[in-house]
Amino acid sequence: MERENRLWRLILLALPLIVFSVLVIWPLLSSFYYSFTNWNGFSSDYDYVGFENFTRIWTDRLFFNATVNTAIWMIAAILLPTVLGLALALLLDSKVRGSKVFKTIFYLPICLSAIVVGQIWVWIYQPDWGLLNTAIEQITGERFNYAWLARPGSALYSVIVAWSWQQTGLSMVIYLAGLTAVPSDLLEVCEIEGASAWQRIRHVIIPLLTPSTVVVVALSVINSLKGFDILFIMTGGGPFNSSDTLAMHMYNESFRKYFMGYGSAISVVLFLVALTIIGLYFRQLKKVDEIYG
Amino acid sequence: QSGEVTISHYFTGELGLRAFNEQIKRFEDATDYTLKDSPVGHEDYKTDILVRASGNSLPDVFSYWAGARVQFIADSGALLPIDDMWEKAGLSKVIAGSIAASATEYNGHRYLVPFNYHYAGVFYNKAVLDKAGVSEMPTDWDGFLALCEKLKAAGVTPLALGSANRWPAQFWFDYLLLRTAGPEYRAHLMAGEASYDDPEVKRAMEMWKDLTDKGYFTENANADSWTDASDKVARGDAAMTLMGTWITGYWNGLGLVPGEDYDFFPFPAIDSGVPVTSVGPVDGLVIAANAANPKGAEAFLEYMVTNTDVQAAWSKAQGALSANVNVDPSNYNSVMLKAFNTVDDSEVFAFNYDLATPPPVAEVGLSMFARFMDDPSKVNDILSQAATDASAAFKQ
Amino acid sequence: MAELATTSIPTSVPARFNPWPITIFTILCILAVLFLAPTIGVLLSSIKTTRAIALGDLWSWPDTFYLGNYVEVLSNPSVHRYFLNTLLVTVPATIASTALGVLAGYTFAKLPFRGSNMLFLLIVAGMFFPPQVILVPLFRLFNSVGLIDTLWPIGLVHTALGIPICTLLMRNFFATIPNALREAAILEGANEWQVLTRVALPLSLPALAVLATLQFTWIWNDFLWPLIFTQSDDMRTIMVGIVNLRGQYTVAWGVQGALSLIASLPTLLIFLFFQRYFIKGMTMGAVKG
Amino acid sequence: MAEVTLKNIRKSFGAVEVIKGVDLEIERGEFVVFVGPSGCGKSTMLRMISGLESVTSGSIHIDGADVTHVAPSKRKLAMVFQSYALFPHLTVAENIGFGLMLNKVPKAEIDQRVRKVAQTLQLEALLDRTPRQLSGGQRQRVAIGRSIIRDPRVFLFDEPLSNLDAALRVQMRLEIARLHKELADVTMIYVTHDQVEAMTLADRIVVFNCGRIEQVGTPMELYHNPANTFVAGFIGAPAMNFIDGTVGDGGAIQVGDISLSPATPVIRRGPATVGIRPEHLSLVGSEEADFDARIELVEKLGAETLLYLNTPFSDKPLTARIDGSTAIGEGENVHLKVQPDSIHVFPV
Amino acid sequence: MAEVTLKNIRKSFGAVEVIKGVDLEIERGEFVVFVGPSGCGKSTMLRMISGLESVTSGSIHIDGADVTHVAPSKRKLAMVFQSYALFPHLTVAENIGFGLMLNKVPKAEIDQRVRKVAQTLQLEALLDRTPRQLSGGQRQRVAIGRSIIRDPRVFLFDEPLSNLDAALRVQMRLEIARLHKELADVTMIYVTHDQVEAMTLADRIVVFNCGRIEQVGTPMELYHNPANTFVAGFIGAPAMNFIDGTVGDGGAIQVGDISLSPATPVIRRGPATVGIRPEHLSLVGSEEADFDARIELVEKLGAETLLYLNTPFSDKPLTARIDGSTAIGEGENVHLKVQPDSIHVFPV
Ligand SMILES: Nc1ncnc2c1ncn2[C@@H]1O[C@H](COP(=O)(O)OP(=O)(O)OP(=O)(O)O)[C@@H](O)[C@H]1O
Ligand SMILES: Nc1ncnc2c1ncn2[C@@H]1O[C@H](COP(=O)(O)OP(=O)(O)OP(=O)(O)O)[C@@H](O)[C@H]1O
Ligand SMILES: [Mg+2]
Ligand SMILES: [Mg+2]
Repeated sequence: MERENRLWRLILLALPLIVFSVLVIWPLLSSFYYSFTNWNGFSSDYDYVGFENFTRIWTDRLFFNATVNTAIWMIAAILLPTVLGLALALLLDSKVRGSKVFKTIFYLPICLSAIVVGQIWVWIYQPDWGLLNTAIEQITGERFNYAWLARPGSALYSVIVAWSWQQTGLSMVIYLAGLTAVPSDLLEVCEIEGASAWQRIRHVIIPLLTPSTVVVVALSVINSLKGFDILFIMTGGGPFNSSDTLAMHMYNESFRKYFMGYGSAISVVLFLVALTIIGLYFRQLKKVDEIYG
Repeated sequence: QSGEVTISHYFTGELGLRAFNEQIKRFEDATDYTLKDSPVGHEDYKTDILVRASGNSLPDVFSYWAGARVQFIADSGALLPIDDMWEKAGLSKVIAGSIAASATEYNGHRYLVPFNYHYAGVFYNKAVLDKAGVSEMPTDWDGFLALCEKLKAAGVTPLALGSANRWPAQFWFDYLLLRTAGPEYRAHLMAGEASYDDPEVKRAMEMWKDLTDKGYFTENANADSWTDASDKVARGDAAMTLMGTWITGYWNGLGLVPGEDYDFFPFPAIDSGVPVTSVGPVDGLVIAANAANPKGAEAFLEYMVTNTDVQAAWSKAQGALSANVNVDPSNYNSVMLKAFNTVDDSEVFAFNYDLATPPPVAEVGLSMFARFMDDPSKVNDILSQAATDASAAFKQ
Repeated sequence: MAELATTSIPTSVPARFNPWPITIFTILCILAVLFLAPTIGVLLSSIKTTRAIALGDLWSWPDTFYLGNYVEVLSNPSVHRYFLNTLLVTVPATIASTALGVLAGYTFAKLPFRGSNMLFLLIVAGMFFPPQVILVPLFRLFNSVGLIDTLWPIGLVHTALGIPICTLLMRNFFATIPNALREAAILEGANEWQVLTRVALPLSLPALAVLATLQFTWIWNDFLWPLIFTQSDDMRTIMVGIVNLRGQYTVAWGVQGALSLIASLPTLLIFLFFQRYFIKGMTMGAVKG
Repeated sequence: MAEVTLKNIRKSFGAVEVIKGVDLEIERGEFVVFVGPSGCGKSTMLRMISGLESVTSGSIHIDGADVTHVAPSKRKLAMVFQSYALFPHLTVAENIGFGLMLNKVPKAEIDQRVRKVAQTLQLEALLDRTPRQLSGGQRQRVAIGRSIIRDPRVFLFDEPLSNLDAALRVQMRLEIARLHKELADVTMIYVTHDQVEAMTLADRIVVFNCGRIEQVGTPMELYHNPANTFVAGFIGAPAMNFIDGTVGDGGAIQVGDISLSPATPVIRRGPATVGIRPEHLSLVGSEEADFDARIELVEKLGAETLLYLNTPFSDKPLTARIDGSTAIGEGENVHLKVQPDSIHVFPV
Repeated sequence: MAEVTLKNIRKSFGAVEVIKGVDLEIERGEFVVFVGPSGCGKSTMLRMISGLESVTSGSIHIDGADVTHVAPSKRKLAMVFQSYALFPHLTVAENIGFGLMLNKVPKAEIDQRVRKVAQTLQLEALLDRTPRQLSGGQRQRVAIGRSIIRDPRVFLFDEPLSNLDAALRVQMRLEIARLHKELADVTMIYVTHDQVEAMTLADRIVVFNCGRIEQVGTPMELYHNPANTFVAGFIGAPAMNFIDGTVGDGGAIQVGDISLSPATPVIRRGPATVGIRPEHLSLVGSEEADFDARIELVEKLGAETLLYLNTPFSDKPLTARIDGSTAIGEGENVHLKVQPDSIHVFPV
C-alpha cells in the first residue's frame, strides 16, 4: 500500500509542482533577491545593500499606513462578502420563486471586469450627480455632495463597498453548493427537535457549512489581492495615500518611484505576513478535516 | 536602410491612436522601414516600460515625457545618445529653442526629440465671462483676484479644478512659485537644492490657500477628474480652469468652438522682475540604448520631428503645439496660435511639476497638492511633512 | 345544538398559510434592485454618447438609445481579434489550472504524507501575494525564452497562479468524499488513477464547475499579464483593449461601457452553463449515507 | 382512546407508490412494532408519522388532533434514525444535549441530564469525542441518547439497535422495555428487523408487506394464528416450513404420500398450504414418526440445533429445531413427528 | 497450511492503541468469525488484513507471503463494508460490475454475471436505480453483490448482514454458508454482532475484547468451554448468568445459602464465579429444586420463553430459558433446577 501510494503521490504531484515552482516559486525568490539591492528597474547595474531596505521599512510612514489599511481591507473584504453571500444563499435556499433569476442577478457583478466596475462606482460616488448622493438628496430633500472617494476618511471604505458588491455573488454560489451537501437527516433532526429557523442556521447549518466557509474565505483572500485593480482604478491609493494597501504601496515604490529593491522588500514582508495568516487558516482547516473529512 | 523598428507609445484612445498610426504610415511610405507599434494606456505605460527595461528588451523607440523622467532613464544608461543624428539633421534649427534647451539635452548629450508639447494657461468659458461683464483679461495678480471676486458675485464659481488624478493641481503650484520665487529657485527646489518649507514655497502656497479660502475653487476638487472640471467650465458651472492645451482637443471633441466658446489667458504676473515662464509637458521620442535597429530608430525620430506635415497633422489632432519651428502657424486655431505665441514670447519654458522633479519626489509633491486641496488650513504641517519626505526621496 | 350537530369535522385540515416565502421574496427583490443598479449604470453608459456622459447625465434614463458605441465596437476588427486572443488564453488556461489542481488536490486529500501539509501550505501560500511581485522576474524569464508578445506566457502564468486555489478547492471537496468509496474501489482493483477518474471526479462535478467558472472569469477579466506579456496590437486581449480605450487625456466612456458589457457576456454564459452543476452537490447526500 | 391514528395513508415517490393505503390505530402508551421485509415502507411510514415525509393522501391524527400538516416539532415526538444523524461538529455530550440546548435549558441541568443518559448507554467515556471518532455502535447509542433525553409523548425508533452488538442489543432492548414501563403513557412505534426485539418489546406487532399491512396483533397472536403464509413465514425464527398439501375428508391433510392429522380437523376441503414451525418438529422413534427425512445441514447454536431436512414431499429443505444436546450429524436419516396441535393450514 | 497469518499486530490511532498485539493463524478455506463488543477493534483488524489500514507493528502473511506492505488490490481479497460504500453516481448494475469493468471484462459478460448475482440477492428489479433510491437493506445487498461477483481467495465481511431484515438475513446467511461450501478453498473472515451468524457460519470464532483476542475456537468449544467469564458471557444468547460463590470441600459450590454440586467436582477451592446458561435452568417441582426464585419479567418468543428471575443470592436477575408452551406469568414464584453437567466455574 504505502509503496504504491508513494509512487502515485509522485506521479500526481509532479506536474503541478513543476509548473508551480518554475512560474511562481522561482520568480518569488528572485524578486526577493532584489529586496537586498538598490536596483531601480532601469539600470542594468545595482548594488547589494543588505538589509537596508528592510530597516527602511520601519521608518516608512506610508508603510505603516498601508499596513493598517491592508488589515482593514482584508478583514472587510473577507467578512462582508462572506456574510452577505451566506445570507443570500440561505434566502435562496428556501426555494423561492425565480431563485435562478435572483442567483444570476447577484452573480452578475463578478462577470464584470475590475476596470468597468471601478469606473461605474466612481460614477456612483460622484459627489454632484452620482447615484448615491442623488438618492440621498431624494430621501433627505436637502443638497448633499459629500465626495466619498475624495475624502481620506471614506475613500477606503467606499471601495470596500464596491468590492463587496462584486464579490458577494461568489460566496453566495459556493454556499449554495455547500448547502446542498448538508445531510438531510441532520436537518430532519432539527425539525423534530423543534429548532427555530435561526437556531437551525446558527447551530447546524453554519457549522456544517464550515467546509464551504473554508473555501469562501480562501477565495475572498485571493480576490482581496485582486482587489488591487479596483482600488487602483477607483482611488489609486488616494487621496494622498489614505487608501494605500501594502500591494498598492509596493506598486508605488517599485513602479512609480522606481525603488525596485525597496518594493521587493515590501513584498517580502507582505508575503511573510501572508504565510502567518495561512498558518492560522491552516490550523482551522485541520480541525475541519478531522470533523468533516 | 530598411528593417523593422519597434515602438511603444502612450498615444491611446481612439483619437490618439488613429492620429499616431497615420503619422507612422507617412514614415513607412517615406522610407523602407516598417514599424511595429505597441500602444499602452499611459497609466500602465510607465509600468510597461519599466518592466521591459528591467528585462532589457525595450523597444527601439518609445515615447516618454521630457524632463526628470527621461533624465532618470538616461542616468540609468538605458537610452541611446542621438548627438550625431541631431547634428546631421541640424535639429537645432528645427526645434524651438525654448524647448530644445530644457527637453532634449541630458548629462550633456541629446537623447530626445520633442514630438509635440503643451502649454498650460487659464482656459475660460467666454459666455460666462461675458455674462459677468468681463471684457479684458487680467495681467496681474490683483486683476486676477478682482476677476474671481466679480465672477463669484455673479454667482459662478471662478475656478474649476479636478485633481482626482493629482497632477492637474500641480499647475497652480508651478505658476504661483514661478511667478513669485522665479525659475531659478524652482529649479533648485526641483533638484533638491531647496526645501519645501522655505519661505518661497510657503508664500506660494499661502496665495493658493488665499484663493481656496475665498471659495474661488469648485468644491471637492479631489473628487473630479480634470475632464469633470473642464466639463464644469464647458457647462458654465465654473468660469475658468488652469489646464494644458490638450483641453482644446477635449473641448473641440465636445463640439465647443475655439475662440468663440472658450479662450485662455496666460497665468498673470505677480512679482515684477521675475522672468516670464511658460509651463507645460513635452511628449518626446527616445531610443533605447540596446535598440535592435538604432539606424531605423534615428531615422524615425528625425522624420517625425522634421517633417512638417507630420508635425502639423499630429499637433492638430492632439490639440498640442509643434516643437518644429517650420510648422506653419496657420495650422493652429486661434486659441492654439495664441498659446504658440505666448510660449514664443516667454523667456523660459519649464516642465510642469511631475516632469520637473525626479519621480520619487514627484510622488511626494503630487500627494502634497491633493492633501492641500483636501484641507488648505493644514498648509504648514503639509509643507513640513513634504519637506521631510522630499529630502528622504532625494536621498534614495 | 343543531349547528353543532351539523358542523362536520374535516377529516384533514389543509396546509396552513406560510408567510415566509413571500417575505423572503420581497427581501430578495429589494436586494436584487440594489445589486442591479451599478450594472444598469454600465448599460446606460453604453447607450449614451461620451458627450452626454461628460455633461453629467449618466444616470438619467435616455429617451433615445444611442447604439453608436456598439456599432463602433462590433465593427472594429481588432476587437474581434481581442476576443479570439482572450479565448485562446482563457480556455486552455482554465482547463490546465483546474486539471493540475485536481491532481494536487486529490493527492493532498486522499494520499496525505508526512510534510504534505507543509507542502500544501506552501502552495496555498502562493495565492497570497500581489502578482506585481513576480512581474519583473516572469517577464525576464519569458523574454529569455523568446515567448514575449505571444499568448503563451499569459496562459502559462494563469495556469500556475490558478494552481493554489484549484488545489485548495479540490482538496477540500475530495475530503468530503468518504474514504470508504476509495477503499472499495481499490479493493476492486482500481489504481489511484482509476479511483480519481472513475469515482472522485464524477462526484466532483460541483467543485469542477465552480472552479472552471471562477478561473474562466478571472483569467478572462485579467489585464495585467496580457498588458505586460504582449506588445503588438494583434496579440492583445479584450481587457487590454478596454484599457487602451483610455487616451492620455480622454476616455471614450460610451465605447468603453459597450465593450465592457460585451466583454462580460462570455463569463456570464459560462456561469449560466455551469450553474446547474453547482447544485449537483446533491450527490453528497448519498455519498455520506 | 387512540393516541396515533392513521387513516388510509398513501405515499408515492414519483410514480412508485410505496405505501398503498394504511389504516392503523395505536393506543396511548402502547408499544407498536413495525416489521416487514426490507423496502416494504416501514421507514417511510414512520417518517410520515413524524412529519418528515408528507403524506400523498390520507390523514394522521395524534391525540385526536389532525396533525397531517403540522410541523414535526409540534407533534411532540422524538425519533431515532436508522442512519445515526449525529452532528459531526458537536461532541457526544453536545449531540445528546442538543434538544435541551435549543430549549434554553440551563447548562448545569443539561450536563447533569446528559450524564445520566450517557450512563445508561455506557457513553461516559466518550462524551468529549466527536462522532467521527466513534465506531458504528457507539454512534447509534449517542443517537438513542439524544432522543431519550427529552421525554416526548410518542417515540419513533427506526431500527435503533441494528448496529449494536449482541450483548449491548439485549441490554438496550431491556433498557427500552424498562423505559416503556416507566413512561407508561408514552406511545412507542418501533421499526425493526429483529424477531426477538419484535416479539419481546411489542404490545402489538404490525406486519408490513409491499406498503400494506398484512396483519396486526400481539406477538403471540401472530405466532399462533398467523393470518396468512406471509405473516406465518415472517414471524418466528427460524421461519415456518411450508408444504403443499390437500385437505382430505375427515379434515386430515395429505402431504405427498403421508398424512397429517391436526388436533382440530380442518373444515375447508381442497388443496392447501401446510405450515409447520421448526420447533414443532421433533425427532422420535420410527414407530411414532409421521415421516422420515435425511439431514442436509446441521446448525449448532449451543442451546439448540437447527436441522435442514430433505423430504420426498418438499423440494426445499424443512427446518427442524431440536435441543442442542442432541448428538446428530449431517447425512443421517431421522424419523420426525409433527405436533398435531400446531399444524397451520392456509388456503391457496 | 495457513492462508492468513497475523503476527503480533498492533494498531494505534494517534495515542489510542486499539489493537494490542494480535496473533492468529487462519487455515485455507477456513471460515473465521470475529466477534466482540462494539469498539473492540474488529473492523480495524479487518481493515488491516485488507491492507486499507496500515499496521502500527507486526506482520500479515497471506498464503505464506508477507503482505504487510502489499497493495490491497494485490492481496486478492474482497471486502464488504459496514457502511455500504456504494458509488452514488453509478447504477446498481454498474456498482456490482465495477470491478469487472476495471479489469476490462467484455460488456456482455459483465451484464450476464451481474444479472446472476442480482438474482441471488433479489436485486433484479433495482438494477437501474442509483444507491440513493434504495433502502438500507437494498444498499447492503448491492455491496455484497459487488464483492461476490469477482471471486477472490479471501473474503472479508464487516457486518454484512447487520442491516438486512430477519428473513433476508437468514437467507443470506445460508447463502454465504453455501458460498463457503462451494468455494471450498476461499478463506472467509467475517465480523458480526449476531450470535446466530457467528455460531452457524464459523469454523472458528475469534472473540475480541479491547483490542485483544480473548479466545479462539470452534463455536461449540466456546459454548461449552469458555476460557473466561468474558467469553462465557459473550457467546450464547441470552447471556450466561454469573453468580458469586465459593468452592467448598468435595468440589461442591456454595452460592448464598444454597449449594450446587457439579457433575465433575471442581478442584480449585476458594471463591469463584459460577456461570449457568439460561437454557440450563429448568422449572421443576419443589422437591428436586436447587433453589426458588420470583419471576420479574417474562419474554415470550413463541417457541421459547425467557424468564428474568429474582433470587436471594444474586442482585441482578437470572435469565432462564424455557419452552414456549409453558404457561407462566410475572410475579409468580418458581422452583428451579440447574443441570449439574453444565455448571461453569471461573476463578475470580
Ligand atoms: N427518496 C426516495 N425516492 C424513491 N424511492 C424511495 C425513496 N425512499 C425510499 N424509497 C423506496 O420506498 C420503499 C420503502 O423504503 P423504506 O426505506 O421505507 O423501506 P424500509 O422498510 O425502511 O426498508 P429497510 O427495512 O431496508 O429500512 C423502498 O422500495 C425504497 O426503494
Ligand atoms: N479513525 C479513527 N480515529 C480514532 N479512533 C478510531 C478511529 N477508528 C476507530 N477508532 C476507535 O478504534 C476502536 C475500534 O474501532 P472499530 O470500528 O474497529 O470497532 P468495532 O469493533 O468495529 O466496533 P463496531 O462493532 O461498533 O463496528 C473504537 O474505540 C473506535 O473509537
Ligand atoms: Mg428503513
Ligand atoms: Mg466495526
